[in-house]
Amino acid sequence: MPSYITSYLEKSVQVTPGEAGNIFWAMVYILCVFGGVSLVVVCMNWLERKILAHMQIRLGPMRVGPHGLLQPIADALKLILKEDIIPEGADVLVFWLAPLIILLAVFSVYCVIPFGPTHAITDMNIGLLFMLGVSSLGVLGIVMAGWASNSHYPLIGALRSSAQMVSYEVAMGLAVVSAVLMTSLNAQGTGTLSMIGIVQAQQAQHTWFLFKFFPLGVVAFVVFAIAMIAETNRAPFDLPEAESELTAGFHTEYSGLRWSLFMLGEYAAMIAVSSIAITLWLGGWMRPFPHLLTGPIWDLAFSLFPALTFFGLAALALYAVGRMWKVPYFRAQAIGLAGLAAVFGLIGFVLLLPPVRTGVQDVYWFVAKIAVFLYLFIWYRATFPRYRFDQLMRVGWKVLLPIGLIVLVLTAIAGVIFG
Amino acid sequence: MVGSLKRRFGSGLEALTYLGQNYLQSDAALLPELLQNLRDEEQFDYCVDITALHYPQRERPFDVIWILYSFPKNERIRVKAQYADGAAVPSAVKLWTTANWLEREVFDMFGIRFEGHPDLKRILLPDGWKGHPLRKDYGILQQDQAWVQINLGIESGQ
Amino acid sequence: MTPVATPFFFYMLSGLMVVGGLFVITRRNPVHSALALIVTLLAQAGLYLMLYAPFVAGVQIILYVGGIMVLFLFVIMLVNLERTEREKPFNKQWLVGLAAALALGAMFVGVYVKGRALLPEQTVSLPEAENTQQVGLMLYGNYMLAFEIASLLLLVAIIGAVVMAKKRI
Amino acid sequence: MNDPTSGVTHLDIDAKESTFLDSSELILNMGPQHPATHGVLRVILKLDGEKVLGLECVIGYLHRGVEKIAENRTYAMFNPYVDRMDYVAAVSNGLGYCEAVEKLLNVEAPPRAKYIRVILTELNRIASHQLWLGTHALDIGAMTPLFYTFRDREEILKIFEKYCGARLTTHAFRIGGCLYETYDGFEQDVRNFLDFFTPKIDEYEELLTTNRIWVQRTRDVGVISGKDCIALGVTGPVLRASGVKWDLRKAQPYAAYKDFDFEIPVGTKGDTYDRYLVRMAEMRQSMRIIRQAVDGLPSGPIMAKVPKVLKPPVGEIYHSIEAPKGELGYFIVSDGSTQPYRVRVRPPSFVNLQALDLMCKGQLVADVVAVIGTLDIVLGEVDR
Repeated sequence: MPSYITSYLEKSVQVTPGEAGNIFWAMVYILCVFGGVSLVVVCMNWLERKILAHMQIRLGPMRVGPHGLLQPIADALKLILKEDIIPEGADVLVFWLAPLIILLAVFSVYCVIPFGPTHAITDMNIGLLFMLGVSSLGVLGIVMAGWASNSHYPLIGALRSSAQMVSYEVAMGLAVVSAVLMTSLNAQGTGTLSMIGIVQAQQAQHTWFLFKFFPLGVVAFVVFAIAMIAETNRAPFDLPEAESELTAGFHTEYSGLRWSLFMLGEYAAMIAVSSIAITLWLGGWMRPFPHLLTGPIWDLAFSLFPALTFFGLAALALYAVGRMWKVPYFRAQAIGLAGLAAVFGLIGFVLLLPPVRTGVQDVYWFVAKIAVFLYLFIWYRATFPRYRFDQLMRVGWKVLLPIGLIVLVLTAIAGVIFG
Repeated sequence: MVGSLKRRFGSGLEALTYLGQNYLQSDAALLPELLQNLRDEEQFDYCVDITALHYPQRERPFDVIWILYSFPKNERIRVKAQYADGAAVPSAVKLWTTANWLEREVFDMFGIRFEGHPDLKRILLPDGWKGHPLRKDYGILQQDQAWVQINLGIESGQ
Repeated sequence: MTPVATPFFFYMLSGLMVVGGLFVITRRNPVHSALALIVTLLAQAGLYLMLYAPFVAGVQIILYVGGIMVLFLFVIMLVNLERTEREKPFNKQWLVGLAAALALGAMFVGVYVKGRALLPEQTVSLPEAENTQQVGLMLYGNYMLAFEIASLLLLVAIIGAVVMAKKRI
Repeated sequence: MNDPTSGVTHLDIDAKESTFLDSSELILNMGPQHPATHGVLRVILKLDGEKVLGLECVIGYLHRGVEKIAENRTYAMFNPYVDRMDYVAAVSNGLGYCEAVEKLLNVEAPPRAKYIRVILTELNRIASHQLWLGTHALDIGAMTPLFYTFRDREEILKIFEKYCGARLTTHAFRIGGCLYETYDGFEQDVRNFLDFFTPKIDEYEELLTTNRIWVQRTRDVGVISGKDCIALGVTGPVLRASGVKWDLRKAQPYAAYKDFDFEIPVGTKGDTYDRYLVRMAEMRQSMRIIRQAVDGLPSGPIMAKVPKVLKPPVGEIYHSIEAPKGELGYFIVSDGSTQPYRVRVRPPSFVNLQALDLMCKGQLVADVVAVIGTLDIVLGEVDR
C-alpha cells in the first residue's frame, strides 16, 4: 500500500493526482480543497459582516469573541440547533433534495479548479465545459426549492432567480468562449479547454488574457464579471431575495441547518465563479509580472509575499491586543487574540523556509486573487441598489449578450491578424 | 370678485370676513353652480379641504365647509353651507378629484351623504362600524361595542 | 488513462437509466417524473464518458440537464398541477401496448442470439486526448454544410418562438 | 371591491380551484405589516402578472381620533397631541397649531420667538428629509445611505434634546411664542451643525445621484403631471417636482420667512428622480435659511402677553404652513369657551396618498414600493 502512495510522489513528470489515477492523493486533494473552501466560507461570513459594517460607518459584530471573531462559529452553532421546519403540504422529497443539488452542483466545480500546475484534483480536457455544465445544474436546485415550499412568494422568487441565472449563463458562455479562443494562438493552432492548459497557454504567451489584444480581453472579463455576479444572485442582482417586495425569495420556508446549506452553497458558488474568472483572465497561479520582473532577486522578493501577509495579520492582531489590554473587561479576549497573533506569526516563520516558500507560491497567488474578488463582491453589496426584474433581464439580454458576441468576433479577427 | 358673484347669485349669498379671511355663506340650493363658477371663472383650481361642523341645536345641524385656493391669484376662500341631517350634499369629485377621500372622511366622521360620489364608504373606521364619532352627541368614551366583540373578540376598548 | 473497473460502471449506469426511465412513466407527480428524467440523462452522460467522448458528455449536461430540463420544470410549475394528478395514469389501450412490447421482446432476443456478429469488426479507437479537437475539426471541416443548415433551422425556430410569444406581451 | 375587513375574518384571496398564475388578474395584498409600507398601510394591488392594473389603500389602522379629543381639551392642552400626528416632523406641526391659535387670539409672537421657531422648523425639515432618504433608498435596495442619514440626523436630534428635552415629539412651542429661552451655546451648536452637514449632503449626492442603478430605478417611475397634482390636491416636494413653483413659505409667508431669501427648487418631469433632486435641494435651502436666521437672531422677549386661560372670541380661522410633506392646515372654530369647538387638521400625507393609485398605474410591483417611499407619507398623519 505505501508504495502506491509514494509512487505518485517521485513520478518524474508532474501530473495532477486525478490524471495519475492515484485515488489516495486525489482523496487528499479533495479533502483539503473542501476543508479549505469551508474555512474560507466561515471567515467570509465574518469578513462580509465586518467590511459591510465598516463601509456603513458602524462596527459590525463585536460582542462574540475579540472583534466578533467567534461570530461565525456562534452562527454555525445557532443554525445547527435551530429547529428544521418542513412546511405543511410541501413535497418532502423535493424539499429535502433541493439544497443537496445546489451543493452538489457548486462543489463539483471545485474538482477542476487549478490551484497550481499539479495542485488540482483532476484535469479533464473539457474542464471548462464541465464547469459551465455543472454550474447550470444549480438552477435546478433553486427551482425545486421554490416549488417545494408550496407558497406564493418562494415560487415567484424561484421562477425569477432561475430565469435570471439561465439568461446570464448565455452571456457567461460567450465571454468564456472568447477567452478560450485566445488559448488557440499557439504554434499548432488548437486551443484547449482544460483549465491547467489555459493557464499554461497564458504562461506561454507571456501575458494574462486580461491584457491580450488590449481592449478585448478587458471587455470580455467585464462581461464575465457582471454575469458572474448575476449567476450567484449577489449584490445588484439579488432580486430573488429582495426584502422589500417578495419576502425572502426561494429559501423563505427553509430554516436551521437546511438554510445554512443554501448560504454555504451561495458563498462556495462565489468562490467557484471567481476562480473561473481568475484562471481564464488573470493567469491562474502565476505571480504578477512573471516575465517582466524575472531574475533571482525578484523571485526571492515575490516568494516572500506569503510570509509577509501572515506577519501583517499577526501585527494587526497584536495592535488590537495592545488597544484591548487597557480595558480589564476585555482582557480575556485580548489573550485569545494574542494567541491568534502567535499562530499567524508561526505560520509566517514556517513560510520563510526556502522549500516551503517555493512550494506554496502557486497556491498563495491563486488564493490572493480570489480574496480580491470576494472583496469586490462585498463592495458591490454595500454600494449598489437593487435592479428591478425587467431591468435585470434587459441588462442580461440586450447589453451583455451583444457585447459578448462583438468581443468574440473581434477576438477571432485579432487572433487571425496578430496570431 | 364678490360683486360679480353677488350679481349672479343675488340673495342667497353673503360675503363676510373675519380676521382678514373672507368666506361666503351660501344656502344649499345655490351650491353646485357656485362651486363650478368658483373653479372655472374665479380659477380656484385647488380644493384645499372639505370638512363639516355639527351644531345639534340648529334645525339644519350640519355646516359643510369647502376651503379653496387659487394658484393664479394666490388667494384663499371658504364656502359654507347649512344642511339638515340626512340631506344629500352635492359631491365635488367631478370638480376636484381630491374631494374623493375628503368627502369619504366627512361621511365617515359625520354621516353626511354626498350624492354623486363614486364610492362613498368609510375610510378611517372599519366598514361595519356603527355611529359617526365627530358628531357632538357621540360621547368621547363611547365605542361600537358590537363590532369590537365580533372582530377583536375583546370586551371593549376602554 | 487506463480504464478502471469498466463493467461495474457500465452496468450501474445503464441500470440507473432503465430504473430512471421506469420512474418517469410511473410517477403520479409530474415533478417527480421530471427529476427521474434528469437522473436518466445524467446517467447517459456518464455512458458517453465511458465511450471516451467527454465533449459530448459535457454538452449533454449543459444542454439537456441544464437547459431543457429547467424549461420542463418551468412548464410543469406554471401549468395547473392538481388536475393532472387526479387523472388515472393508465388508460385502456393495453392491447396496442401488449403488441408493441412483444415486438420489442422479439428484437431483444434476436440481438442476444446473434451476439458479437452484429457489431462491426474493428472498433474505431478515438484517442481520448484530442476528442474536442477531433469533434471541432470534423464539425467545421467535413460537415460544414450540414452545420450551416442546422444553424439556419435553429434560427428559424427561435424567430418563430419570438413571434408566437409576441402576441401575449 | 367590498372591503375585506367587513365581517370576513379570513381573507381568502387565492381560492384553491384557480392557481394564481392562470387567472388573468391577481389580487395581491401588501398587508399592514409589510416592510416597505412606512407604517400601518395596507395596499390591495390588482395585478396582471407583474404590472399593476390598479390599487386601493385601506387606512385607518392608526386612527386615534385626534380631532374628537381636541373638542374635549383646552387650547394649551391639545398642543402635545399635535406632535403625535406627523411624528417625523413634530416641530412643524406644533408651529402650525400655535400660529393658528395666535391668529385666533389676534396675538403676534415677538420677533425673537419667530426666529427661533424658523430655525427649529427648518432643522426639523432637514431631519424629516433625511429619514425619508434613508428609508426610501433602503426600499430600493441601497443599504448604505440609511446609516449615513441617521448618523447626521442624530446631530439635529441632539440640538432638539438640549433645547426642549425631547428628541422626536418635541412640543417645542407654546401659544404666543416659545417657553424656553435658548440655552447658551445654541447658536454655536447650530453653526457647528451647519458646517458639519454641508460636506455630508455631498456624500449622499455622491452615493446616489450619479449611481446608474439608482437612476434606472427612479427615472420615469411614478410620474405625475403638475395639473394632476393640483387636481388631486397634492402639495409639497411632490408638487414642486412636477414643475409647479409653489411654496407656502413664499406664497403666504408666516413666522419670519419674509426676512430670508431662499429659492424654491422645482423639478421638470415629476418622476421619482426629480422628487429626490427637489428634496436634496430643499435640504440645502433649509441650511441657507438657518444660517441667515442664526446670524440675524434678534434679542428681546420670547413670549407675547397671553392670558393664563385662553378664551378666544367666537369665530373660525384657517391657517396653513409648509410642512416637509406638503401644506399642513388647521381649521379652528371657537365658541368663546376654553375648549375649541372644532379643530380640523388638513394633513398633507393623507391627501398625497390619494395620488398613489394614479402614480402606480402601469408600473411594476417593485415600483409601488418606490412610489410609496417617494410620496414620503407618515401613517400617523394619514390616519390622525
